[in-house]
Amino acid sequence: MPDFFRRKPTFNREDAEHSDGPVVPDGLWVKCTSCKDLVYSKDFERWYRVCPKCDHHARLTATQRLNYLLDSGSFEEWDRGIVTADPLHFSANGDAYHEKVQQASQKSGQPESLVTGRGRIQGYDAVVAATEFAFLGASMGSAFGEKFVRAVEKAVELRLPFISISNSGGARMHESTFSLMQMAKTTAALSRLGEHKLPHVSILTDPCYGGVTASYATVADIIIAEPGAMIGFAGPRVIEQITRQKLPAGFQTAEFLLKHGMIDMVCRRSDLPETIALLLLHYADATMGRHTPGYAHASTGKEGDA
Amino acid sequence: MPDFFRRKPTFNREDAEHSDGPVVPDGLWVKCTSCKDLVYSKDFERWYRVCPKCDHHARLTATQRLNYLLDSGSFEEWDRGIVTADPLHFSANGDAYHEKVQQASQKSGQPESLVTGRGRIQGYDAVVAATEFAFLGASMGSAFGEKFVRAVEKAVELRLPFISISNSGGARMHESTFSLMQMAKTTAALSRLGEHKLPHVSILTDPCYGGVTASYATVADIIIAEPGAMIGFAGPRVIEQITRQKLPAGFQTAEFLLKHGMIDMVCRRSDLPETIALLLLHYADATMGRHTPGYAHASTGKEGDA
Amino acid sequence: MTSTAPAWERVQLARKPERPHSLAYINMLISGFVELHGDRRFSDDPSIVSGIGSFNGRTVMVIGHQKGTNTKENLDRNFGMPGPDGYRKALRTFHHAEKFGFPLICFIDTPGADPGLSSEERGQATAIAENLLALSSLKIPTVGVVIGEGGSGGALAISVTDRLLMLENAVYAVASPEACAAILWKDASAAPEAAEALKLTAQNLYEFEIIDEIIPEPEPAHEASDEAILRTGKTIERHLTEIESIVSDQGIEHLLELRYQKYRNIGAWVDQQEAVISGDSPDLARQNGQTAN
Amino acid sequence: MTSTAPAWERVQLARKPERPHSLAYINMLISGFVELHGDRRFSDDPSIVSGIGSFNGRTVMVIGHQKGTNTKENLDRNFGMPGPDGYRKALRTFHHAEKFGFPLICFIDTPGADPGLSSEERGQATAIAENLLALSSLKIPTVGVVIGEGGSGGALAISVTDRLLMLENAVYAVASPEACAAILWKDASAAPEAAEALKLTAQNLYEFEIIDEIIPEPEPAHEASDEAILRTGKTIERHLTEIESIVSDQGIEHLLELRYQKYRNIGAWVDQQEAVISGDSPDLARQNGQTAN
Ligand SMILES: [Zn+2]
Ligand SMILES: [Zn+2]
Repeated sequence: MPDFFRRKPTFNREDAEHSDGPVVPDGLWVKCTSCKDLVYSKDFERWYRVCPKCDHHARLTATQRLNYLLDSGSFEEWDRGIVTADPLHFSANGDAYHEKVQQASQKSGQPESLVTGRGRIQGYDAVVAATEFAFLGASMGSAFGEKFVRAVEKAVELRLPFISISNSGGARMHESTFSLMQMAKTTAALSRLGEHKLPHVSILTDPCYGGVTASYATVADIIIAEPGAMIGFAGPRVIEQITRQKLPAGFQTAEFLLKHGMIDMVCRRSDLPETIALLLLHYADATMGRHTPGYAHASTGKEGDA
Repeated sequence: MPDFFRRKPTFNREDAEHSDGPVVPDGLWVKCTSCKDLVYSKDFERWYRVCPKCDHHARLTATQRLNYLLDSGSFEEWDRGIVTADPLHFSANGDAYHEKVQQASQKSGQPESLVTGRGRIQGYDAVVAATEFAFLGASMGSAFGEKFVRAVEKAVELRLPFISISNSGGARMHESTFSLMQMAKTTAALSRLGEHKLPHVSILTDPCYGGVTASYATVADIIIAEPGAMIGFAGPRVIEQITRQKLPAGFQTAEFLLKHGMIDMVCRRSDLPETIALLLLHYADATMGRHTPGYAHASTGKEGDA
Repeated sequence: MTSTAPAWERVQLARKPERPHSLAYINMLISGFVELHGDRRFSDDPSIVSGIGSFNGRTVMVIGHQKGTNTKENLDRNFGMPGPDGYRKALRTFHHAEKFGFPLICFIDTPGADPGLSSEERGQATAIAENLLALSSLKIPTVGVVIGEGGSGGALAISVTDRLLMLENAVYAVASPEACAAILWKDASAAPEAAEALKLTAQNLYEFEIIDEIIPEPEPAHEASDEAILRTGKTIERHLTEIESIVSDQGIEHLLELRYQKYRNIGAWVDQQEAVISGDSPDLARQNGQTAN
Repeated sequence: MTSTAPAWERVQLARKPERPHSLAYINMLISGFVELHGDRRFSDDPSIVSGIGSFNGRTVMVIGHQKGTNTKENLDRNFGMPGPDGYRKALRTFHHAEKFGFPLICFIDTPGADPGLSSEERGQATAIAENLLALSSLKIPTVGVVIGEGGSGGALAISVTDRLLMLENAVYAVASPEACAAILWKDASAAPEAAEALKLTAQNLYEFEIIDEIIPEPEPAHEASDEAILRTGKTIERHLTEIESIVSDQGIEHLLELRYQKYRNIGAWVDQQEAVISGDSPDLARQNGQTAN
C-alpha cells in the first residue's frame, strides 16, 4: 500500500470555541445528552464532540463541522450575504417570519441555514456546503437553495468535488412552494455536476428529514452517515400519528438505513476526514479528466486547479 | 376515439390442426387439464385453447401461437436450418444429446426450440420469436441463441419492432456454458435493438423459468403475461427443496408477478393481438423516427419498410 | 368561482372526491391508452397510474397520482399517496419515454407521499430524490398539470416539468394546511389561516412565476368535469406544441437549458453584501422582487 | 495440479473454503479500497461486495461475490448466493463506474443466485437480466475473473466483461454438477460424471474460446493464496492495459463492438440449409468447429 493512504489526520480545532454549541471552558465537565454521563470537556473536544463513553455523536454547528472537517485555515466562505426575502410575507399566529429569521440569525450566528465555500480536506480541495441546524432547524428556504446551487455551479467552474454535510428538519414552511421548489433546484444543479464527472459526497448527520433527505442529500455518488443519526422522509412522530404503526427499535437510524441499502457506509466522525480524502483521491482520476494510470497525476489533483 | 383502435381481430385458425397439440377433430370433446371439465372441441379452438369454463390457458406450440397471433398468411420463417452442433459431445447416463435432439425434433416437428421470422399483427409488421416447449422444454441452447440474435439483428436492419413469446424450462444443460452464454448473447442483441429505438414486447407464457426469464424475456419495454402462467427464476420444487420454505398460494403466477411489479400486465390470450397491435401503433412514432404529430404517419408504420 | 375565493375554499374544492382524477383525464384525452404496471423491483403501486397512449396524434407517456372517488377506491389507491414503488414506477416510465423520445405528461393530485413504516424502509426519500434528478435532465418534452392537490415532495416528484400548469381550484404547497397549522399555530384547526398564509392557490403561484398557466374553471371541475378536462387538454396541447417547436428549432439541449433555468431561478432572496435586489436578469429581479431588509 | 485433473477434482478445489475469496483479492490488489453498500432500494446484500479503489495507480470499481471461510461467515454471506438486492447493488456500481469512466473488475465466485422465496418476490430473474443488459453496453473497460465457483446465471450476472479470465482450478457451468446429475442422471451422486460431461474446467472453456486466459495455479490457490492473487493481479493488469489501449487508440465504441462480437459469437450450431460449417468468419468457424449431422 502506498504510504500516503495512511497520512495522519490534521484536524483543526482552534476555532471550536467560536461555535454556538455548549461552551465548555477548560477543566469543566459536560453531560452527554445520550448516556447522561459526565464527560471531561477536553475529552469531549478531543473526540470531536463524540461521547467517549457511549459513542453518541452530538450535533455540531456548521462552524464546528467545517472546523473539524477542513484543514486549518483552508476555508473560504462564499455568498454569506444571501438571505431570505420573505416572499409570502409569512406570519403565523402573530409570529412574523422575518422576525423569526432575525432571531435564528442571532441565535446561530449565521445569516442562513447553509454555509458554503471552498476548503481543503487533508490536502484535497473541495467545495463544501454545511447546514446550520440552529437556524430554523436547517430548513431549506430560498436562500439555502440559492447558496447551494451557486456552490455547485462554482464546483463545476473550478472542477472541484462537492461535499455536502446535512442535517435538517426539512422544508421551510414559511416559504411554502418557494421552499418546495428548492428540492428541484438543488437536485438539478447536482445533475449538472454529474454531467461534468465531478463527484458529490453527501454526509448525513443527526437529524436529517423531509425535503433535504428527499432531494440533494440522497442524490449523491457516495452517501455517508454518522453513527446513530436519525434519517428519513417523514418523522417518527408523524408516522406514528398518521398510521398508528408501532415503529421498530432503531428505526430510521443510520444503521437501519445501511441495512436497508440506502447509504454506502456509517462512518464515525473521527474517521470522516480520512475517508473523504481517500474518496477524493480516487475521484481525482475523473475530476482531473484522466482515466489513465499514474498516482503522480492523481496527487496533483490535490491542488484542484485543472 | 379514432375508430381503428377498435378494429376487430382477424385471427387465423386454419393451420391449428397442423400443430402437435391435442388433436381434436370436429364434434369431439376435450378434457381441460385444469378444471377437468369436458369442453366441446370447437369451443376450445374458438377460444384459442382457453378453457371457457375455468379460463385455463393451455400451452400452445410455436406454430399454434404464431397462427393465433399473426395475420393469416403473413408469417415468413427465418433460419429454420440452424440447429445445435452438440459442442460438448454431451451424454448423460448413456443418453446422447444428439439423439435427444433428434427425438425432440420428431416429437415437436421443429428443428429447434425457437421459431423466428417476420409477420403481421393486425396489420402491423413485426419480427417475432416464439419458443417451442415440446422441443426439450424450450431450453436455450446455441441454436436458440443464434436464431434469436439473427432475428433481433434483422429487426434492426428492417426497423421493425420485436415481439418474443416465451415459455421455457431454462438453460439447456447439455450445452453447459455455451447455453449459459446465450443469456448474454440474446440480451446484448436487445441492447442494440433499444439503441435503435425499436421496442421489444415480451410475452411470457406458461411455464417460463431460469435462463430465459433471467435474460431476454425480462429485458423488454413491455412485459405481458398470460393469465395463470407460472413465471420465475428457480422452480417451486427447487425452492422448496433447498430452502424448506412453504410457498404461498399463487406463488410465481402471472398475477403474483403483476402484484410484485415485475410485469406490465396480464393479458388474456384472446386480447393479445389487439393489445400488441395497439402498442405497435404507439411505438410507430419512434420506430418510424417521427416524434411529431400525425396519425397518418403512424398508420404507414404498418408497412414497416421505412 | 372567482379568483378571489379564499385559499381554504380552494383547498376544499381541490379535495372534492367528485373532482376528476388522473384516470378521468387520461380516459378522455389519451387515445388507446395502455396502462403499464410495476416498478420491476418490489410492487405495483396503485396510487400512481402510468402508461402509453396517443395525445392528439402523437405518442406520449402519461403518469398521474390516482385518488379514489369513494372510500373503497381510496383504500385501494392509498388515497393517492405513493410509496417508493410508485415513484419508481414513475421513474421507469420517465426512462421509457426518454428512450423512445415520447413526450411526458404528468397529472399531479396527491395529499403527499405515503408516510408509512414500509415506505421509509424502502427509501421514500431516495425514491423522490431520484425522480427529481431524472426529471431535471430527461431529454424529452415534459408537461405537468396540478389537477387537484399538490401536496409537498410527493407532488413534486412527478411535477418538475418544462411547463407546469394548474387548474384554477387546484392547490400546491410545501405542506397541508393542517400540518402547517399544527406546527406553526400549534393548532390544526387553524388550517384555514395556514392555507391563506401558504399562498397555495393557482393565482398565487402564477404571480410567483412558479407555474406557467392557470386553467380556468368557470364552474368547479367537480361540477363540470368534461369541460375542465377538455380545457386542460387544449392547454396541454398548446404548451406541448410550443415545447416541440423549441426542440425542433433549437434542439433538445436548449430545452434542457431552459428547464434548468426555470427551476434555477425559483427563489426569493436578497444579497445583503451587494445590497441590491438579487437576480441574474431583469426578469429574474421581478421574480425575486423583494427588497433587502 | 496438472491440466488433466478430472473435472470433479476441480470442482472440489474450486469450492475449498480456504480458497481465497473476493475480499482477499481486493485487500491485496486494490489500494485504499472503500467498500460501498446497498442497492438504494431494499437492502444491502452481503453476498456481493462492491467498492472503489486504486489498482496499479488507476481508480477502478470492483465487484465480487463473497463467500465465507467458515459456517458463521457463510450464513452471514448467504454462501455467496446473491439475491436481487445484491445484483442491484452491482448494477448501481456498474453505473457509478461508467459515470466516472472507471474500469470495472469483477470477481466471480458463487454456487449460483439465491433460490429463495423472497428473492423470487423481488425479481431475481429481472435483476440478473438487467445486469446482463447493463454490462453489454457499459462504456468502460471491464474485466472478470472466475476465482472459484462460476455457478450459472448467478455468476453470469457480473461476468459479461471485455475479458473473462479464470483461475486454473476454478469452474464455470450452467448448473452445479449435483443439479445436473439429479436432472439428467436422476441421481445426484452422479455429480462427478456430470462434472466431466459439463466441461466446466478452465481448460475446457479456454478451448471453447469462452474465456480469454487461464491463470495458472502451480499450487492450488488455497495452499498458495498470495501467489495466486498476485498472479491474478498481473493478468488483470495486462488485459486492462490492452483494453485501455483499444479505447485510447480506437475509441470506446470500438471496444463495445468487440464486446458485442465476443458474446455474439459464442455458440455451437450448424446451418443445415447452407450445409456448411456455420460462422461469419474463418475465426468463428474454428470456434463453432462442429460439422453438420
Ligand atoms: Zn454518552
Ligand atoms: Zn377448465
